Amino acid sequence: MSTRLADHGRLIDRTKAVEFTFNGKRLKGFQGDTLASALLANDQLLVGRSFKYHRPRGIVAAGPEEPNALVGLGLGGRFEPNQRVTTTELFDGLSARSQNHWPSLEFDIGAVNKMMSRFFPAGFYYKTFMFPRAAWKHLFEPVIRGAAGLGKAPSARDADRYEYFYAHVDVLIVGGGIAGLAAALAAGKTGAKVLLVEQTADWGGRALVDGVEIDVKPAAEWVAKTLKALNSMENVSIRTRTMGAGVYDHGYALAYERLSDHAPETTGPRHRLWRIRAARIVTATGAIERPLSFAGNDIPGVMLAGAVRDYALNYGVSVGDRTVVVTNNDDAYLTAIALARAGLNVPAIIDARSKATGELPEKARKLGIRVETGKAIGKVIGSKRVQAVTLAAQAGEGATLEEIKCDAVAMSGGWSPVVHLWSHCGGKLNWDEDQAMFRPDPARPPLGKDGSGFVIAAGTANGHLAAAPAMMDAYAAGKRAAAEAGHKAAEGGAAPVAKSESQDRIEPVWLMPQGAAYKLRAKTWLDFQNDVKVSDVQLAALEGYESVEHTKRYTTLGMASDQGKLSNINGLGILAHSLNAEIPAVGTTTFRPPYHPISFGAIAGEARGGLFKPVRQTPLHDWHQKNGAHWEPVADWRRPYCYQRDGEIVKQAVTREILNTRQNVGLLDASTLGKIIVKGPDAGRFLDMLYTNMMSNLGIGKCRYGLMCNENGFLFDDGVVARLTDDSFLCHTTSGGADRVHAWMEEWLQTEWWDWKVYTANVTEQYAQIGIVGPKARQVLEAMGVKGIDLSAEKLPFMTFAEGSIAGIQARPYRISFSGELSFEVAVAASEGRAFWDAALEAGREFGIQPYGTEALHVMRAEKGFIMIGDETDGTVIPQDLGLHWAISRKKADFLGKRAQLRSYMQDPDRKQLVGLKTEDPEVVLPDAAHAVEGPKRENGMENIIGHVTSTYYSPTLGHSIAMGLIKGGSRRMGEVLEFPVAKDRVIRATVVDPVFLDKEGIRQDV
Amino acid sequence: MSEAVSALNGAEFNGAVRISEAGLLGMITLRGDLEDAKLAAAVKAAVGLAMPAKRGVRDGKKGSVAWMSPDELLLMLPYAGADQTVARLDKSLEGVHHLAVNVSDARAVFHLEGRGLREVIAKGSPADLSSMGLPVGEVRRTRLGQVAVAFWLSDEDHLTLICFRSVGAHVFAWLKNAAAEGTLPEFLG
Amino acid sequence: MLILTCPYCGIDADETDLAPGGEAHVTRHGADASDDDFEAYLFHKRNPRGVHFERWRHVYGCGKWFHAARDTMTLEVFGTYPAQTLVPPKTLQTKIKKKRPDWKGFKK
Amino acid sequence: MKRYSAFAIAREALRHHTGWQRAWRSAQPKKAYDVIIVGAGGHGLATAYYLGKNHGIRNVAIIEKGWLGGGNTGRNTTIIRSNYLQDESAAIYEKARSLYETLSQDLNYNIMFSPRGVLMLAQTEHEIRGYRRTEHANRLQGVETRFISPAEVKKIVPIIELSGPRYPVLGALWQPRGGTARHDAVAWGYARACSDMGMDIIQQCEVTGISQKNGVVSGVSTTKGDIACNKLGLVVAGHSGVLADMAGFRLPIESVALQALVSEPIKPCMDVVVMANTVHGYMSQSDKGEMVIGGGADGFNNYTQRGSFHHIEETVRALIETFPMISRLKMLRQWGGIVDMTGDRSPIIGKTPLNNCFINCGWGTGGFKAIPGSGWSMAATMATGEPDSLAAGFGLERFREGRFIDESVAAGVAH
Ligand SMILES: Cc1cc2nc3c(=O)[nH]c(=O)nc-3n(C[C@H](O)[C@H](O)[C@H](O)COP(=O)(O)OP(=O)(O)OC[C@H]3O[C@@H](n4cnc5c(N)ncnc54)[C@H](O)[C@@H]3O)c2cc1C
Ligand SMILES: NC(=O)c1ccc[n+]([C@@H]2O[C@H](COP(=O)([O-])OP(=O)(O)OC[C@H]3O[C@@H](n4cnc5c(N)ncnc54)[C@H](O)[C@@H]3O)[C@@H](O)[C@H]2O)c1
Ligand SMILES: Cc1cc2nc3c(=O)[nH]c(=O)nc-3n(C[C@H](O)[C@H](O)[C@H](O)COP(=O)(O)O)c2cc1C
Ligand SMILES: [Zn+2]
Repeated sequence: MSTRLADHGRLIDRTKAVEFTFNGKRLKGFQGDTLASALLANDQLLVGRSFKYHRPRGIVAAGPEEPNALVGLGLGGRFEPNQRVTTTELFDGLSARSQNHWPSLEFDIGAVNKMMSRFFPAGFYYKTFMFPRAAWKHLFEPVIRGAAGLGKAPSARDADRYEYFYAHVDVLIVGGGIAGLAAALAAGKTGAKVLLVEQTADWGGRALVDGVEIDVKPAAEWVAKTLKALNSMENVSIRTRTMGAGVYDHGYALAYERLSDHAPETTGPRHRLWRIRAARIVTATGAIERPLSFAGNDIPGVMLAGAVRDYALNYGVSVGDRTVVVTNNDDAYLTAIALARAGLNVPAIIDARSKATGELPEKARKLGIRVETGKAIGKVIGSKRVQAVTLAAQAGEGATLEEIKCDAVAMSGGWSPVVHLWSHCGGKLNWDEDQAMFRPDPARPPLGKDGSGFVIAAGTANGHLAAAPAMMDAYAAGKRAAAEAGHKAAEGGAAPVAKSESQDRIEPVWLMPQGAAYKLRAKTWLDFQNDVKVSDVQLAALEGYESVEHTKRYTTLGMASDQGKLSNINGLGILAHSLNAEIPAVGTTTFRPPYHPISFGAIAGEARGGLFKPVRQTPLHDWHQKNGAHWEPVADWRRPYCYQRDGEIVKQAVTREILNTRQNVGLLDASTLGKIIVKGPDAGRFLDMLYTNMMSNLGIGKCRYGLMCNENGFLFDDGVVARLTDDSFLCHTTSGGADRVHAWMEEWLQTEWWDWKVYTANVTEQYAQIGIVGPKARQVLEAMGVKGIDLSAEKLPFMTFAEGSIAGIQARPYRISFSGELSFEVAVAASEGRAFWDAALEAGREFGIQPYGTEALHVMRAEKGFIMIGDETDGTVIPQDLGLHWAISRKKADFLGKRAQLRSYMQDPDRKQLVGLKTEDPEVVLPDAAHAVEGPKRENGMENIIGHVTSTYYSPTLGHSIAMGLIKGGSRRMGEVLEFPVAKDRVIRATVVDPVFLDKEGIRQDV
Repeated sequence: MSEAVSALNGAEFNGAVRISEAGLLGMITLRGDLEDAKLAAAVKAAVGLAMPAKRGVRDGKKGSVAWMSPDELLLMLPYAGADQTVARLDKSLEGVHHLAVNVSDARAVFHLEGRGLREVIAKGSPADLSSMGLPVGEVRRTRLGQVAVAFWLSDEDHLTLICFRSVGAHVFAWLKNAAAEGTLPEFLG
Repeated sequence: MLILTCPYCGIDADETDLAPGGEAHVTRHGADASDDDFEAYLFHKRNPRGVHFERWRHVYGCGKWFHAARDTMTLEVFGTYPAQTLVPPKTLQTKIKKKRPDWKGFKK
Repeated sequence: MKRYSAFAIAREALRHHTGWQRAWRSAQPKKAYDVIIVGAGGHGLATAYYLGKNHGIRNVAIIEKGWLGGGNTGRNTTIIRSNYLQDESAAIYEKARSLYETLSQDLNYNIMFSPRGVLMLAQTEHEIRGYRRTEHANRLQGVETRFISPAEVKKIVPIIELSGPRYPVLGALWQPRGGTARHDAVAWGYARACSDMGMDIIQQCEVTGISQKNGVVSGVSTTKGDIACNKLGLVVAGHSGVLADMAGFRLPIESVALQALVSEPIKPCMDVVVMANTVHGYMSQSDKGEMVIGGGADGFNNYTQRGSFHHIEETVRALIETFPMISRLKMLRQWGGIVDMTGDRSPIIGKTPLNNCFINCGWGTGGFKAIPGSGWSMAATMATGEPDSLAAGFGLERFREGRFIDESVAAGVAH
């Protein structure tokens, strides 16, 4: 059984007991434990079930590479599925639940899949479930989907918050083992700005469990000393619990800091996502041990040798009383030796190599451990835990030579440098035949913005498995990184000297035993989580899924939540062997960020809830809010759609607002309208290019409506232009269009007509713009107190403006109208907008003034047949389609969009053109966007669509419905009756009419 | 005039740093050829300051001036004087191609005060907020979260930040969140 | 995540402070253009694997448009320069040629 | 070809799966073919398949520079829908969707078409209008869609948050017969069928040049030698501009990175595809349990299959607003593909300035759903030499004429 040892446990504090629960069971661990070590200390070997066959799964690793031991952690708003127990630090009150089983972890019905597994080889679903056709949708797929997934989906809203942090450094170092520390030291000494991140809570990495000495002292002393030195350097920052998550173009890196996962009661953000810009990135990310491929290698109790050692030395936990070590390299002997020294039984070291005569094997033998060379595990016996292994000849097919009783197996298939971050942005790898591993190819690093390599791999991550060369390499890497970032090393800094026991050559073993029969191969796991076995990869190769990418996708090898950290190289070995090819010729799959999964919360950062996206507010926002505004989002603004009074529904409010404006006077917050000043000797010439009509001949003090098209000829914005002075204009734009139009102007000025003397400024928010609209508008203004302006129709006629003071506020009333009524749009400084609004309400009371919203505005403009950008236009409409020929200058040699409008399709008389639509039944309002059809169906079975409704309302002013639409050849169809099939069995008929429904002569506005 | 109200009417917050909305401030966008001596003279006359260097801010008794782009300055002065100053600029720059416009009401202005202010901003801006990346007296125009801002430090403990008025409330909420007590990473020192 | 140096304000701007604007040095063809020229102007953008000249705007910064020469295969940036030019600066072209001997040179 | 069935699996299980055949032959190029298709993505393979099936043209090579299906076909978010606004689009996407319904049976390869339904959320008034417009058009085009209320949305997707503070869900366009399919299987299934018809699928072979005689295409140069052909089909998505350069013409195409990501697998929690276009994010759950998420495209030319991280942020933010429960899920993997964006964001199918050289490209961010229809139409176009009725609107000449097929007009994005 697995249990807590009486001594050892570098990382735990035995004086601080911590309580937690697993599947409701109350258990105890110590401060410093991971959930993994605490579970093992409580003999909880079985922690989950695999994906496809629901096989019992135990912990195999001690770090983020763990594929099996994933649990649901926490409750309610803090519940999180698929948390690795190996990266979860224990805290008081932690609650964990195992996943993917029903009804219980111990007894899982889904495990029948395992018995059927011979019928479920890789890709079986591509070959079946096709008949009968309906069965896929109604039977097979639901079953497959029902079985999918690991953890449960959270149901509550996340109780935590998250944030970003942007950091700029010369050198980012990822990994806080001795290599990362040495690199930081070397880089730090140059004065370069250095950030060193380590994903775990502790510094020092493997060296501390592997008995490494540095500068003739135990590595721990050097680590402590180095941390002190780094902490004292102002230019160096070091952070634990911070994982290098991804490397992106131009030296961009993500680091994922877990602030409170280990202490959920702390306030403040849970995760902080660092977005780092580094001139150079050093990856000192160490190496990950590989499993060995033998039958039953997935049974709980079979673990990586390094992990067994970690649990013993770091946490004082033995994973078994009798641990068989199986290996193809010397490193695993460290585990056997550590266990023996801790007083545990190691019945045998099974070494696939023909001989093992190095320093470590000799040491093991001296400790009395039996070493069997040239041997293999034939299979593991046991189901929910290991009971024994069979000993077999590695060269054979698996015949049992002997059964060895044991309750744990420590396996090592060699080590793979962690090359993920090196590879994310295109760094290439070489196959190192000698050490049987891929390592970064220094000649093909990821390239930065200046074309030079910006990632430097260091230490074990660079393929230096022994401490001494790893240290030298890392120190040099730190120095080089700083130098390349522009910080020359100070003289004299020599690398610390590390020493570890020497290790003999590894012998790659991709299958154990080498000739394992099908039955064994079908129980030999490669990807523990996704249940991919040796036989699956071989099947893929047989069926022609030969590219490593095909094999991956066909078998799902490496696609589980560990992303193949344990399985990929072994799978590759099997594939290469099946294809009779060399490993480097087969190649790896693509490494993609993140290195290890990161929370969506962290990716979203602070931008959630109220901070999700900014809402733009006018100076009158608060007033609207307090006075019944029913909001409508308009671009990033909020505008009142209408103001609801007590007991009113929206529709009633809109009707009231329209009628009141038409009969008395209405008040409109039009502040969102874009306002751009265009000034300079060439301003007129410039606007002549921008607008379809002529602007340069506009008189000072006058206004003119204008249209703007893009170079494709399509109308994209409109508005009134006012000429302020000889060389300056103020261009109004749509509410959503201000920024776009301003950018459009700047683009042309900067990139095409840069010799024209024009400056622009977007002054949209400088002004509150308030419309006082309706037959009594003039009276209201007068009642507010006007100074310096003659408001009379003669002195301030339609389409002019003036400046002066109204209600004691500096104001500029424009006589422009979007409703067809007498209308003054008054611009005042935004800071005085509220004061002006209040004054208008006050003065207007006796005239029946009421504010109105965007819907009343829309209905009134539609009654007048005015177009609305976004309704009558959709990015494919040219002004000619809308009958706006009068606003297209014939005199101008050119304007933006002119050439495009000459293309054949733009000249087609059958283009869709704007018309008014009057329903046969005046009470019936055409549905928004209803389509008109004509004639018989087309030969492909579709109805012959000839156009659609663009705006449609019930007009309270006219007492009947009104609509506009874009209809093919519409201008030739006056008086025709069109059919709008608006539902399966409902057709609305409407007559094509002039789109101006009210006051065609424009008398009301021109008074 | 007495009824003029700034975007957040002087709202304040005390967290890891102190944040306050600056209230009414006169601001003028001046576009023109910054090399032109006449322009320099006009600026001098308006706020009593010489032309700032590229990305520079200058502070004086009458006001401040910030370099916004190769052909744009932001002049800052008391709110009440903005319109008059625009008129004066226009006058002294007669015949010189330029654009001077009062934007006092188009902006919201915040003051940040305290040791951690660089880190508060670094939670939302991709700009380099280290003292090397942003020396005191240099303006940075960039993004804060999802909105455009400009900011500069007048000394290590004081930062002024300008954004558009319509997003003033959003920026204030954003800053309060970023400046919550105990949330600074202590990276920028 | 690109960084481009804005030639106007000298800032090394993050991609999120910038807005991309398509191919650079495209000649505008106006009202009297031929069908061929006009179609090419609007639609026939260069889309090479390798050296590319393109437009960017320092939109959250100084607001200025500038040009960048960039490799679309490696994202290496050879240089940036003001938008008020009809052809890439000679020195930049020389630099690119040195780094990419296969490059056929700038063609208008 | 030995047929796949439950029966075959049972038979093979008894002999330890040693009797399976290769899904497709590994071919080396012959000297000449009637037709060469460049690009063994979904569109290229489907073109070849229908050339053989519908037109009896089987002396065909499909040339692929990498591994088949490894382009965008192997990296897309697999959304299939046909609720497009414009007649031309609705016709070809609906054709494709209906072919998808029986594709597994046609190919004898389960491509796992899953008509679980596609929801496109309306989160602004403008979007409602856009989707209403599509709904009306679709009804008349014979495409089954329906605009549904927020309450119905909630019933279909219980994990959705309807009343987000910024963009409440105001309704949705619902296409019950849209859904997803297993993307790799689509490529593999077509490849297996093509190979079975005797066509050569030549992988790891890059086309490096296109030769012509008197304005008529005569063959291609490749990294495995020169190969002659009578007709050439360029179906290379993001690399279309490069191939067009070889053939001596220009395309209205720019290649940019589009990204996607998956979460760690969780138990089934969402049985439909949800697209939220206002906030730029869409999500579905795969048969394996990951949430498959896609977002926006970069705005600059790029061939690296890596995109800019800020699009991922934006998408994830949007989806957390829409589905608050995903906040505590984790991103497992992100990747990018190089998509071919045309001037009007609609595809190009048809003839090119080079005689007997045809092109199919420009599917941009949304061509997976079109694969069977596009292959069907491209095959007809290549076989007869003239665009068939589905392809008719999608010719290159439309850019010169200004006759765009613009789908963005109806508030939609094009996935
Ligand atoms: C992230 C992402 C998400 C998407 N989501 C969706 C979605 O949800 N729904 C949807 O319908 N669509 C989606 N799409 C779009 C869809 O993937 C594509 O439109 C579709 O796959 C294109 O298929 P294809 O066959 O044209 O191209 P590809 O599959 O890219 O095939 C083209 C092939 O041509 C090969 N090639 C290129 N140059 C050469 C050469 N010189 N010689 C030989 N071979 C060459 C390439 O290697 C490649 O294999 C998405 C795309 C991406 C990138
Ligand atoms: N002989 C072998 O087979 C073998 C294998 C592995 C390690 N070692 C020994 O390890 C030591 C070398 O030390 P090293 O520093 O190169 O490796 P290391 O494994 O000791 O340290 C790597 C560190 O990086 C951290 N890390 C990994 N990925 C990270 C990420 N994405 N973000 C943040 N942190 C990350 C790890 O948590 C670990 O602390 C030597 O003693 C060497 O002998 C030997
Ligand atoms: C619909 C879909 C689902 C995917 N699911 C997974 C998954 O579960 N695990 C995984 O590792 N990758 C998954 N991927 C991503 C692929 O591993 C891969 O990243 C993608 O196909 C692009 O290829 P590349 O990364 O090799 O360039 C998925 C991809 C798609 C298109
Ligand atoms: Zn700039």
